[in-house]
Amino acid sequence: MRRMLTVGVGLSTSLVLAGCATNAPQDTFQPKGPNAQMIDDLQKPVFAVAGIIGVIVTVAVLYAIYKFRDRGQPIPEQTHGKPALEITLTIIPALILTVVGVFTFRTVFDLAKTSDTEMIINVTGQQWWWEYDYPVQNEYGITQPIITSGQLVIPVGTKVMLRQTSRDVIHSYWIPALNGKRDAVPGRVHLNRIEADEPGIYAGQCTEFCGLSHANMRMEAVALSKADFAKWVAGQLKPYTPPAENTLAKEGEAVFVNQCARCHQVNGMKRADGTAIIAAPDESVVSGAAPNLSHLMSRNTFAGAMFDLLNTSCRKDVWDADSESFGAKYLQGVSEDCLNQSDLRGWLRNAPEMKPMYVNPELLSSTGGKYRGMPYLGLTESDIEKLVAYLLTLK
Amino acid sequence: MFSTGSKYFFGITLFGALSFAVYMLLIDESAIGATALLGAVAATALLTTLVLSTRDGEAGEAGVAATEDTPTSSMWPLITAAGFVILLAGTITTTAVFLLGVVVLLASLFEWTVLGWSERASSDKAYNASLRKRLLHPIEFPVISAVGLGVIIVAFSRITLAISKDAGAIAFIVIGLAVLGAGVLFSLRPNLKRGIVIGISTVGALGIVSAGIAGAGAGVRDELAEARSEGHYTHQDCGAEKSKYFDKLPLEVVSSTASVIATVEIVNGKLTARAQGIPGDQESITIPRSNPSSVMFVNKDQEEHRLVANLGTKVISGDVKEDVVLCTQMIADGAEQVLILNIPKPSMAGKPYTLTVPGLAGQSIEVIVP
Amino acid sequence: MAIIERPPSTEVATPATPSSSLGALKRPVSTTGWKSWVFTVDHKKLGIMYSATALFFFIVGGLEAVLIRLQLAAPNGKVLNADLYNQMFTMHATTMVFLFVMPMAAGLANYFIPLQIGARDVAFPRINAFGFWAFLFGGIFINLSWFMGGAADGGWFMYAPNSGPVFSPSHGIDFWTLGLQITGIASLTGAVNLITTVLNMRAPGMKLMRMPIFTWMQLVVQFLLLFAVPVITVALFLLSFQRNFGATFFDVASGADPLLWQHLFWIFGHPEVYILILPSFGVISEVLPVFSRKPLFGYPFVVFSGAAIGFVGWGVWAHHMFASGLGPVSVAVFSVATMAIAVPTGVKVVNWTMTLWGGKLEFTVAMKFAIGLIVLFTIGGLSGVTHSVAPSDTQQTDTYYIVAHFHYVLFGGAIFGLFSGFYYWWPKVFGKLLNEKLGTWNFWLMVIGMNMTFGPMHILGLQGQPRRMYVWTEQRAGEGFFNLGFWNTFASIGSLILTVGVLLFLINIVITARNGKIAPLDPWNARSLEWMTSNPPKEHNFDSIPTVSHLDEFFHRKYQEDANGQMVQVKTAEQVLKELEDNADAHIHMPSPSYWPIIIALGLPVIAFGMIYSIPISIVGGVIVLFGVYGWAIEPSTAPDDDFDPPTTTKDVVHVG
Amino acid sequence: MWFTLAEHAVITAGEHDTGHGDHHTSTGLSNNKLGMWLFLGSECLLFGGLISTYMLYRGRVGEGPRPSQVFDIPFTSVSSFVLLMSSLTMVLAVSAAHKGDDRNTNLWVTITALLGATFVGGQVYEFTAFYNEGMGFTTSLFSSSFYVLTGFHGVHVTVGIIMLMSIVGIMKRSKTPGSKAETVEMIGLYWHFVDVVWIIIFTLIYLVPA
Repeated sequence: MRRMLTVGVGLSTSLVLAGCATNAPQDTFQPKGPNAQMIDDLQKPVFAVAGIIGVIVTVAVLYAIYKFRDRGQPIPEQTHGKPALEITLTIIPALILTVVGVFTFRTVFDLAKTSDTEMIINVTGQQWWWEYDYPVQNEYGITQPIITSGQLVIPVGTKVMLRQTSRDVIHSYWIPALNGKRDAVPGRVHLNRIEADEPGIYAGQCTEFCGLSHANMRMEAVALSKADFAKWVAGQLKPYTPPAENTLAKEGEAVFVNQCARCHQVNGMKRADGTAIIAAPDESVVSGAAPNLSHLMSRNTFAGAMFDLLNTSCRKDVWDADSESFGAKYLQGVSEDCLNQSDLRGWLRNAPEMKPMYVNPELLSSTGGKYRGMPYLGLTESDIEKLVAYLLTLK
Repeated sequence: MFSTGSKYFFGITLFGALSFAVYMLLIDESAIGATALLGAVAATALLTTLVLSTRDGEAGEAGVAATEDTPTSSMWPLITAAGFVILLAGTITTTAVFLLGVVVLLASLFEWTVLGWSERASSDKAYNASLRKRLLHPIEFPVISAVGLGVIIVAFSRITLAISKDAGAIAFIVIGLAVLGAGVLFSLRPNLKRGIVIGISTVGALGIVSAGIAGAGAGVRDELAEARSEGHYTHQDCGAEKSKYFDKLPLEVVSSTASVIATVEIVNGKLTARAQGIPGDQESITIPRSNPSSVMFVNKDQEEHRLVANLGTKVISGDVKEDVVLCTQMIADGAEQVLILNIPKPSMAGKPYTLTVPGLAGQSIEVIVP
Repeated sequence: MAIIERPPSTEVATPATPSSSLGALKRPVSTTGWKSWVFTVDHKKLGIMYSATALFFFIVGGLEAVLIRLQLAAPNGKVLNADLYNQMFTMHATTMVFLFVMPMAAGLANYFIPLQIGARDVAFPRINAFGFWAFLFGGIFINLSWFMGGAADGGWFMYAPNSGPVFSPSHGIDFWTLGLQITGIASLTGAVNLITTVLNMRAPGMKLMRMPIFTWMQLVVQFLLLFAVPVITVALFLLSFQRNFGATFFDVASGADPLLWQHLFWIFGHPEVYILILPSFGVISEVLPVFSRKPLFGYPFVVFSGAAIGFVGWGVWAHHMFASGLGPVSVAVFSVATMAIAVPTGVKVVNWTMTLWGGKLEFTVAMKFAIGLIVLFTIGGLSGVTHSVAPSDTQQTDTYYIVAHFHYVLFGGAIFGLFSGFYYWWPKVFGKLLNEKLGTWNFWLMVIGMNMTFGPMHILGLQGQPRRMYVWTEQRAGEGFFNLGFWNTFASIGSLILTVGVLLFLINIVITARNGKIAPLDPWNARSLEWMTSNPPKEHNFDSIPTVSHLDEFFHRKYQEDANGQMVQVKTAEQVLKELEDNADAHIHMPSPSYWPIIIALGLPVIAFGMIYSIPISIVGGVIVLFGVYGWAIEPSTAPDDDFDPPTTTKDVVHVG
Repeated sequence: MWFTLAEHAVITAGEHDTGHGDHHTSTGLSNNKLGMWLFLGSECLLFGGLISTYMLYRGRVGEGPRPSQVFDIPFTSVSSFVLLMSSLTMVLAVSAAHKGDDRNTNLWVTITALLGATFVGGQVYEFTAFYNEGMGFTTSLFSSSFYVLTGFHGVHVTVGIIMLMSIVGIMKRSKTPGSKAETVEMIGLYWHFVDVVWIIIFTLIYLVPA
């Protein structure tokens, strides 16, 4: 029984201590924005109360065990209870819970407030990545819709409304430092407000089980200062510049058009006759979408944020940057020196091997021949070489 | 009654039938293997019947008893064989016939088996018969009545399908009252002659069956046949005019408000849009690509209107293109309708996607698909 | 219609008259061998079979759990691939919930409710047998999927649209859906049966408020089942129709709302949680008073709080959906309703503690498990309170914190309660005492293992590790003392210790069966009616039905107050039993064994199999069921006197299986 | 459908389980009757779930016909009336059974079954007509949930008819008049329940506009 006490106390302590951990990117006790802060202000006292009650009960049980163990005493009086005591011990927890309930009520409605939103981003989940599109908002320089994936980029100190939906199954959007989870349900638009206090990268993960590669559906929110955010927007709106003639990248573009452009859109890419190349992922993929790769190298991740585009040292440089220098470092994007060659090449070589996906040709009958995820393309090493060179031009 | 030989062949038949079923249902539905197996089953079944009827070709002690039994037992092998024939026919024609064969087969095998048991039960034939009755009546009775009721159900539905809607309701009343009336009559006159009771019941049953056959012969009434062939309610008509069927009785209220991505309204002759989560009126709405999104149309104008979504063109074949147009029904003031849009191509691909209202010239809401 | 032969023990050696033999349709009469089990309608045999089957599935589910923990012991685990892992956690939950805890509780209910209320059997013995076979075949059917293209992979909650044919093309979910329909039939028939038994078949004098608390909690559970099962039945039908017949109930492109599934599932799923835990509450409410030597503190409060938990349990289903986008009003209301359920639960914990208070505590293994439940369940209950707070829940839901919470509640609660019951009732059922020393090891290893496995999950969850992930990555693991790596490994080691703990129980069973101590008539100095009969009980439970005048009737027959108000023993258990035997009832007719329950139950998986592969097979199954039903309908439950050979004329108890 | 059939069959076939009807019970209600009541309580939730599904989806017609376009309220009113009448004849059957009048019991049970069959015939007609008008099972959410709800009810009626016919068969076999009174009464309970459910369904589906 004493061991039980140790375990019990140990547990409560560790629960409290969990709030003090550092370096855990998805720690639920380290709010970095007002919404998460509101939750934290509510949950900390609740945890404390729960911990105290837990200790009281445990101690009472242990005391009873010690005090009333069989020491040869006569059979105790056959009492059937004391109603007054019962009622008191019913009312006390009811009162505690009433107090908790009142604060819960308030916080629920505070968190649901949407009227003072300053910026809107549409978030669409699918197996197994997130798409972000920024509708036209001239006040932020977004004069055309921007579409990106892998990393959500937001300005700091701005109340951002995520309008979440899904293309296939239910996903859940969760960046613990910014707010609690909110499911992305197909056919519905769910509103989720986030706001970041400081520039930096905030990690999160899909938390509604969404099929085979659920574990690999991650997300990152990048908060930039307002000035840096304007630069980022400008970068995203830059028109497409085809690679120079007679370069490896130019050959890579041809490979891309042949192999990738069927699903992956690169805005502004044109055929020789001047018509725009429009991807048709709806013809090959169940969810009807594949990540838009315009300005791919301005992002730090790919494949649903499962892999980094930056190699380890460059990644560390960006993630560990202080809030002053972070923006500049992030906006550098991915240079050839910093590129995580091995993962990107591995991905191009055989994507399903690196991330479990339903792309087995024998299992496509139930989906009308459509894939769920990126299939094996059978690219040659030289094609891969060319593609990597081309992708590096998508700044 | 099962002699050694017949047991053997019966076993083979059962085994064959089983493997046929397993083969066809689980392994392969291809015709060749199944037909081969079925042929084998039919052959052994025939042999079984043969051996059974000749009692293994023996004429010993058993033979004496067997001759007495034959009249009662001969019925079931026949029906079993008939079951096989139906089953065989079913594999060639339709599943329904196949199923009928299965049912006949199972039923006859079951009756046959019970008969076999009851006949060996004792040497007293009357007792055996009563035993069989006791065992089978509670099963046979509901089965026979269920089949009878099934006939009534089907016959009745054929009649009502053939005659007009109003006549159908009247027919319903007539039949209901007739049944009730017969019940009251029989109940109040317990001493009614048996012949009269049987007569009334037979007339009723024959009446409904023959009317049912007549109804089935006449086919479904003209309106239904027409509705079937023309697809009245699925044929959209997106002009400014009301269409005969598509605009019949449009829905007044929409229950799926929770999942609406944007609401389009006509107020004072002006078309405006509101998107969920975005404050204020919009002139354009953003819809995710390849994602079914519901747009609600609310008519607050005194005239009837419909919302039309113009979603570019799609290639039919080669150079032949067709405009993609979706629309709601024509709805009156205060009514709502939902349009589910699933747009696979981004709007930059060609001419812009718009939502318009026929009759409201020069106004449209742009649909942006990033 | 059927002729029953006397058991061989009767010395009247009359040959069966062939004239009245009915071949294979004769009633089964074996009193020994497998036939005496397969065709039995005896609630005690069925109870044992329920429990044994459940124990088997416990081992299956446990192995699945160990595989899951091995996979997660290190980052990027390679033990299972993603597909297999998803199947594993789906089936682990399904097995533990539907095939272990529920049937184990049903087994205990079957065995002990009639004994506790002083009845000779349940109200519908053949339905009881049918229920068991339906459960067994349903359980086997679900697990068949492992060998037929992969098990269900949508999680036990099977959220739409991920459970649709497009997103889960294998037949796993079809097996799951139909298998659960079959076990659902078992639960439903069981509920009707047990409620009728409790309400209708109590011994004279046993008012509702004199019923043992275990029976009370089971009554609440059976009512929950009665009303919860049809809701999941509807949901499963909708899913089946979508997967097998092209309906679009959860297909968003047709305008469907995926939240419909969530509502239907949790309207069933939340009461289900109480279905799992209340039986164990009942068990320890029996065990604690016995080993404290005083009555349960506040018996009416415990009864009513159990009923209140059952009742309020219906109003809180949406607390599983705080992140689903219900809207702030629903979220706030369900949040507060959920907190309300903590109050009656707290009442129970208080009453158990107060039962210990002032007692004369004897720490048998059963008692240890019961006390373990109080402490561990309290931890789980309190972590439950932390996420009844909806905003806080949006940070915790779908993380390991939730996994920790419900394992404390279900392992520390439900399973500890069941183990307490095993040790407490083993001598009653088998006449032998489980080894207490081995049991103590069993207990401590389970306590340590369970805390090592699930304790760290609190940390993992609060550090942001989501559930249902086949791998975790070091990139998100953090550093230092609270990094996910250390605690994941720690938890995996804990799971192995836990496995050893459970293994010791199995070893204990074997050792006890081989050379266990023969149990005395009343080994624990118990208080309720089930102990007022032999160990194991006779076929007909009681020689004469006792008249009840107290709560804890058995105790009050043994002990009475002396002149000083002290409780003193006035009779031994043997004397009490002797009194009953002396007044044995003259003519006891027990229900006779039957073929039909197992035949009908056999038809069900055939139907289900056909729904997946080919409808004609279903029709064959349907014919089997119909055949069984008619056979059942025309066969009297209890063989009439003239069905015996020779006809019973004596006043003997008739043993027929 | 087979599952429900099996459930019904098993629960209603439980009638023999006490063997002797005069057994003492704590509530005074016979086990069979109590069991039937409990089962019907559970059925309420089954239909509750199906009705909720229908109410959620009744407006979601996609490109198929709308409820008001296909429903033929006069016809369905008449068929509902026929089903109601069958409740009346069922009452007569039960009262005859209590009097030990096997002849009239058989008669009224048969009449009840015939009326039930007429109702099911009407439903078959209705389904066929709807199908012809372009409303198949998979056409829209409305059509699927309509067919599932009314189909489940139809199956319940059909199971009821089979039970009614079976009891006629069983009574023919039994030697003591009136010995099956309790069974008839239980089938009656079931039959009335199915009728009441239909009244609810009829009101919600047909009469309350979507």
